[in-house]
Amino acid sequence: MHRKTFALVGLLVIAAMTLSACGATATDEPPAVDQPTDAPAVEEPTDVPVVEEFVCTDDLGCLDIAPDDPIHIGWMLPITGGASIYGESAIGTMEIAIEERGGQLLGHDILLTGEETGCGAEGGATAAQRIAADPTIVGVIGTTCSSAMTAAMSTISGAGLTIISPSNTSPALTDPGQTWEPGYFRTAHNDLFQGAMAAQFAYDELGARTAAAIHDGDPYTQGLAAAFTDNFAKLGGTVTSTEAVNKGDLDMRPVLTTIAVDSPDVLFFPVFQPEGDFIVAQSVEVPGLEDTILFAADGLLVSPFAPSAGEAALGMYLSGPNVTGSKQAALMDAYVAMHGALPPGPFGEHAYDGINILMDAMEAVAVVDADGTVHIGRQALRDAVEATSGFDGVTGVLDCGPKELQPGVEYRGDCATGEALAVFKVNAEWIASEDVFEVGVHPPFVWAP
Amino acid sequence: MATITRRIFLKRFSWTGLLLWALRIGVLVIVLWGSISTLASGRYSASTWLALLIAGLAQGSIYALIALGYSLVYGILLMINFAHGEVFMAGIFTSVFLAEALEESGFLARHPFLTIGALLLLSMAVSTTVALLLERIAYRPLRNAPRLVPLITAIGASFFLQYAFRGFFGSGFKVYPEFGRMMGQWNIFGANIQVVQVAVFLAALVMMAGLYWFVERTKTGKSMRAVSEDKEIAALMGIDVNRVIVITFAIGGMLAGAAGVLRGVYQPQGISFFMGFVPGLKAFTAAVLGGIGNIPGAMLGGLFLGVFEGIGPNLILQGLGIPAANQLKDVIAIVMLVIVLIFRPQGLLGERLAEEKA
Amino acid sequence: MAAFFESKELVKKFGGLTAVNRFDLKIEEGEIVSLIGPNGAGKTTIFNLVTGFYSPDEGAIYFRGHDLVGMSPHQITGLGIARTFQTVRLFLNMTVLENVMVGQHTRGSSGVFGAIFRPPSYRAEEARIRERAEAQLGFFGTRLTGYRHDQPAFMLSYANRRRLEIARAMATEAKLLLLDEPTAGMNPRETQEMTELIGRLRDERGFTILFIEHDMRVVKGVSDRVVVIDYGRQIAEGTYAEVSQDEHVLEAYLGRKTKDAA
Amino acid sequence: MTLDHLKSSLKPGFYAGIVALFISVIGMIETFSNRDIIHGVFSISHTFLVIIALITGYFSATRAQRAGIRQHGIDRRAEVVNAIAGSLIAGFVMGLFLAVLVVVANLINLRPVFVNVTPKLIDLLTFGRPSLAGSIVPLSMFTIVSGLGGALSLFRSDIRRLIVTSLLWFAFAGLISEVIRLSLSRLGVNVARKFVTTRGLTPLGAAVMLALIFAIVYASQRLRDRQRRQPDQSSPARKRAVRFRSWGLIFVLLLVLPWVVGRVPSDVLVLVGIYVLMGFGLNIVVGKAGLLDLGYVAFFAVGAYSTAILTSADQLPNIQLSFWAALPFVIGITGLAGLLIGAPVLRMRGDYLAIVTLGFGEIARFLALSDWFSPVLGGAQGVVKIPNVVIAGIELADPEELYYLIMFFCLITLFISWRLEGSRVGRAWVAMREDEQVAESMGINTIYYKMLAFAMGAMIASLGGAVFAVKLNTVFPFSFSVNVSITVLSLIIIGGIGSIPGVLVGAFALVGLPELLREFDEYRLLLYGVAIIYMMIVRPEGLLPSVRRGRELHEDEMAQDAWGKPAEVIPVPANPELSG
Repeated sequence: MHRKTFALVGLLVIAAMTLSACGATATDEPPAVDQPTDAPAVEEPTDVPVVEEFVCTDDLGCLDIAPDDPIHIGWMLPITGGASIYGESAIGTMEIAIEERGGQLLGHDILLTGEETGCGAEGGATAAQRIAADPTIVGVIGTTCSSAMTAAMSTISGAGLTIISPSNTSPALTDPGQTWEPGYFRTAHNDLFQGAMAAQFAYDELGARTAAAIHDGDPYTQGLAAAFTDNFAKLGGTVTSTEAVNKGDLDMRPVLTTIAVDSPDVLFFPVFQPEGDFIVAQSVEVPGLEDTILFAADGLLVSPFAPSAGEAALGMYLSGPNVTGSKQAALMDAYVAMHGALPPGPFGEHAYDGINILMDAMEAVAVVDADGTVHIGRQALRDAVEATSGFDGVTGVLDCGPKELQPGVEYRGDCATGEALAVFKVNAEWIASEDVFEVGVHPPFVWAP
Repeated sequence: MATITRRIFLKRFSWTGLLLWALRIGVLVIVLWGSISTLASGRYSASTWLALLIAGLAQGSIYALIALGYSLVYGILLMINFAHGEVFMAGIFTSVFLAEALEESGFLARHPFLTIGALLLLSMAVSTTVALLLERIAYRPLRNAPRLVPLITAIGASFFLQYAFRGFFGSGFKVYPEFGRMMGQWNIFGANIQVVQVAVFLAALVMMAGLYWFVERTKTGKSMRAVSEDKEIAALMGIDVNRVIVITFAIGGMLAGAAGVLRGVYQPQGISFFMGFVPGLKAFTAAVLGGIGNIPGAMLGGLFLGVFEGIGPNLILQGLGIPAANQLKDVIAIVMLVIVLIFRPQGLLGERLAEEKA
Repeated sequence: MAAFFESKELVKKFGGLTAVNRFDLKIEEGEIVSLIGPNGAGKTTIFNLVTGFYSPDEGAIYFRGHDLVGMSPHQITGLGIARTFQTVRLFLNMTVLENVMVGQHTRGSSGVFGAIFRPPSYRAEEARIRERAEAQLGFFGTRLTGYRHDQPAFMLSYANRRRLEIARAMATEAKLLLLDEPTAGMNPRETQEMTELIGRLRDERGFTILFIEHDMRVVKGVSDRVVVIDYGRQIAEGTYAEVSQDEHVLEAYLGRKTKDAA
Repeated sequence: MTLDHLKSSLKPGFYAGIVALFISVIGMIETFSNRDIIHGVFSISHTFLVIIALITGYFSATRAQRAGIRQHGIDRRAEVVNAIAGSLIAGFVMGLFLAVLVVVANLINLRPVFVNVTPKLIDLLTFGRPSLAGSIVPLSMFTIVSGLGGALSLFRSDIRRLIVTSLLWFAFAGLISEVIRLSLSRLGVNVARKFVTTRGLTPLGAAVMLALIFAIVYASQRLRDRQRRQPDQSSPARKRAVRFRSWGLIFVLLLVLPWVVGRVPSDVLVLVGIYVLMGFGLNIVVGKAGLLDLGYVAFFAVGAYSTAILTSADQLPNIQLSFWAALPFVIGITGLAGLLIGAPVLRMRGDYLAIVTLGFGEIARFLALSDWFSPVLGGAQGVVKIPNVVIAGIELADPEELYYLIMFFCLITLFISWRLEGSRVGRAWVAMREDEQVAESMGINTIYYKMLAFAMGAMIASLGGAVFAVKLNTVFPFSFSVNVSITVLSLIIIGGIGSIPGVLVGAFALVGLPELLREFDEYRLLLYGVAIIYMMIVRPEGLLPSVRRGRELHEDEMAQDAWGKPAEVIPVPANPELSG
């Protein structure tokens, strides 16, 4: 009897495979989407508000928004755990962007909902499935962590969505030879920019000729450290060693000792708290590092860092995004007005620019029927975002077209050009205050390319 | 005599024996090869090694204090209190708020030693409370259960405590006041020795000695040893077993609380809900290394582990040409634990436990 | 010609205590030998040495031409020595039948693949194991048969647990059975039954038996030969009648004046 | 009449108060307030508190009744009074804890220390009156709710069961309203929106749901009652046919499931499937062979990484196999890893083995992360671009399709676990776990069988890892933390060690539910911890003990489980479930 049961199961499994095969072809198209036909496309919809009978010609299909339905924008961000400061800041600024448009786009309310991603691949993949499962979503803002995007990329792209990330920086994400798939854009700077800038600062400004790097096994820190050492070597400097620590390590003296043997001019360690605090605090005890300039990155560009690392941090450098200017000030004022405090973390401005690029592109490609129904072609939306050029955002002038960032490699989807990057220096004021960023006292800006 | 040689002969040619010998030789070759090629390269001077040694000893002292708690509980209940690392975390994580308050009010600047005393008191009180609650809620109902059951409960308790404290105090990193920086440093043989390193080491030594004296000399200590020999017989002799076990957990908690403050003084940064897990594992390794259940052994094991971790990557792995050797520090510690458990399960100072099946 | 079973100059020390001291023993095939001695004389230690739980510090053990020293317990069982324990040690959560089927372990060879794909050879082997296990249980009359087959072992009475343990040892198809106090904790009637059973084990099933016993009626009733040990050393050997008159034996059991004086 | 016996109500009230205070202070209440059972009416956090109060009321009522009977004998009227008074007292005590929290939070700003005592929490606890006077709200609220719980104890048992079961199912439906929403939205977004929103059920949806649940619960209770009154007397052949048919039905259901529930629940099912797979594997290691392996994630990682490396184009450019061609290698490599890890550790005592395996799990992650192996394993950047599985030209990209792959593996593993159970190998494992020494003396080579269990567990985990790799199309070292090991261990403990259905239940409860209710995520390990402690102390046999011998036992005969048992035999039965 048991054998029979299992013979049956076997058969059913085979049947299931066949079924799923049929199912696969049936679900390739995103649901609730008009099938493309041969009718001509309508290009300039906002100026031509009334079209008799809309026929979708988009390669990826169109999204139809009925008169009373909202235009739905999704986000995929971390709102719990360590990375939640990025998620909260991004959501806060996006809400401002929506409010600035009166909460409406093309005569429809804007609905902003999202999915928690955490900061890992699993969270990214799960959130992507949820976003992809929602047929009402037009465009997406996310993710924060590059590993989450890596796992989400094919699902999001396969669903015909357009996604703009406010804080992914991994070079692989926009490299078509590696992870990039159509539909992905970002307003955050590619690590290649920051690595190059940091190397240039170290070599030209600080006059360093030898450098060492430490990463902490995080994909972000490892990528940035590698970009730094590559560029530093390219400029003619010598990389004495690339070391690594683990998250959770307390005693950095052994690794610092290893590095101190060569007494490098600069030590670049784009790590996070608390490992960064330990490195800075313990570096003063290690002979051989007396003349080494400490240089960290945006992982430590958070208010608690300098007070935590203490006196040892005085005078060290940090590279990171430098978003300033009147637009930024206005955005921050709006943020305080809306949420009662400044954003808890960086990259909110990038999310603000991202959602504005997305909404502008929607407006550009949407076809509005007489009854107010809006049609947005999915491919058209991607093309419109990619065509964004000279977008005068808070984080600078953005240009989302292809760029040749490395010889022979054409990167796709990088909107930022790295102009909003700068180097900062830790001063006594920051060391003394727990809430430097909250009271609006930025660490002093030192240098920008 | 002939039979003896034959017996050894037989044993040597069993497959597992061969494997163990191969492993033994392999480890030895790797360690020697790595060390010799590092030393031959002349990258590091003697003062560098001295500095690393001192740093390792200080780090090891903290491991040792946590290990004492492990060892004590194991010695008496034969159970691994997996949540002991969280007992350590509870004390320091709570006391950091007092430290912040005292620092803000300026009390710290005026009376640094009084502050340390207050922190020590609070940290030890919290750790002890947590240890006692653990014993009462999670372990006592399982006193007579098979050995693995309380271990599983302890794992559950460990995660519960971590995330409960995260819920209480948040997931951010807190900072202790910089006592260490106030103490300054000495320069000996070209190496920078922090005064705080010596202080941590001495404090641990004193506490270990005090504990040793307590267990060996006092009446309570004697009843502890009696309970560790045989609970039933101890009970028959009129010893209140429950009380002894509670005292054991309390002492373990107090030492963990003290270790917490030492950690805060030595490494003020990065105080968070997760800070107990890794040191807990390390301390367990230290306890096993020294011979679990053995008080001087836990101390020795902790120091040994600290030094090995500090020096090992630079000494052994770098010589083998492994990049970013310090990343593999924890791997060294775990491999060392495995090797000790294979070749000398009783640890450095431990006595062979009563006829356990080979 | 090598003896059926022979131990030569066995020594086992625990720390400073010498549990077994130059112990010699020879057993011929088909014999029933009882091992007696005061508490702590080292009887169970000898069992543990023979079955490979302990390895001797000195000496040798031969069984049908094999040297057992250095072998692991399961290898020794495979060669044909099975034992029971002083405190009955059954697999309490397995059924009665399964307990005995485990005893058949060394007589089977099927592995994971057999279990998963269940080829005819596997099914034949399982059937054989089951059949033989049932046969062993049948040896004890109706006590362990019928509905009892599928009862978990912990539901058995004490005496039945003893019986089941013996059935399990029998199921290994050993040549030599080591029974550690088979009648301990039994009432007189059960003890009598067990005595007969030990005899039947040899007569009907051809086992050679070495057993530890405190109950002299059992020793007297069934053993061909009695070996008396004290302080890990053999102090007397012979038939029950001979041994019971031996002055060393009397001294060991009744008092130690000479020893204390020494 | 003295009221002494009402003191017995103080204790449940006290405990309930501590629990309520605890979940408030650690932020659970606030986290769950963003999701409603009924949209805009009743949040999940309020549900938690209300359930605590109801249970407290019920317990203290029965306690007070019993205490009253002990003191004054049986008296129906006094019983009612006792029950109500007892539950009111308990509710008052519970409410007092929260009221004190409200008062304290009003007087002092607790946030610098207790980050989760936010104004919003106070707002929630006082139902929108966060002032000092608002502290009256929880006090009176929970007194009343607890009183309702006490009143519940006065109903006839079948009516009480009907009410309680229906309400619990309704609360559960509210919890998983996300799945309901996603499934319904396949019928049309507007249909779904009528019944359920992103926050929870709409009042209409709630009414429909409640009616539905009530009807189902009522019908099933009637059915069960009827069955109990006239037991099934059909022939064995008929029974078998019925069983056969119901199994068939279950399988058909399993087959169409992803197309019914849609994309997101299918995605969750795939994840649950991966954990079911690992649960089966760890069940062999822990449940059958009795080896507490805390580093099970190591094999999961080896499986995922070897799949990634062998199939991805980026790593080892000369080797790029299809998933199916790589699978034998993956299983082989992981089995070998199992042997390599097993060889040194299997001689260790049980508790040492646990810690050392934990260490090995960490080593696996450290090595995957290290710069040393990064040329092969990708280091911090992981391995990307792992191609999807292709079966007969069909690419399994969507979760609905991937579901069949994981189900296929689960069924195979289920089959293997089930086949091994009664075999020679299975008996050897059980014997070994029951008493290692005796097993050895029965001729079982315990080292060999431990190795076998370890290697088999490893190979099964490698299947999970392989599916994980193709599910995400990428692997990062951070996916292989100790939390995975703990999750798998928790799920088999909660489901019942050694029990096959227990694995399913455990995986759904511990992996599926938190996926569907992402708010759980933050408290996942906290709740696992509580569950482990509770199960080990109160119900070591798990939620769904293995049935093989569960039947033969009465509750009171169940004692602790058998592993790691000291050499001397305890004559009480060891946990029978472990042998399943």
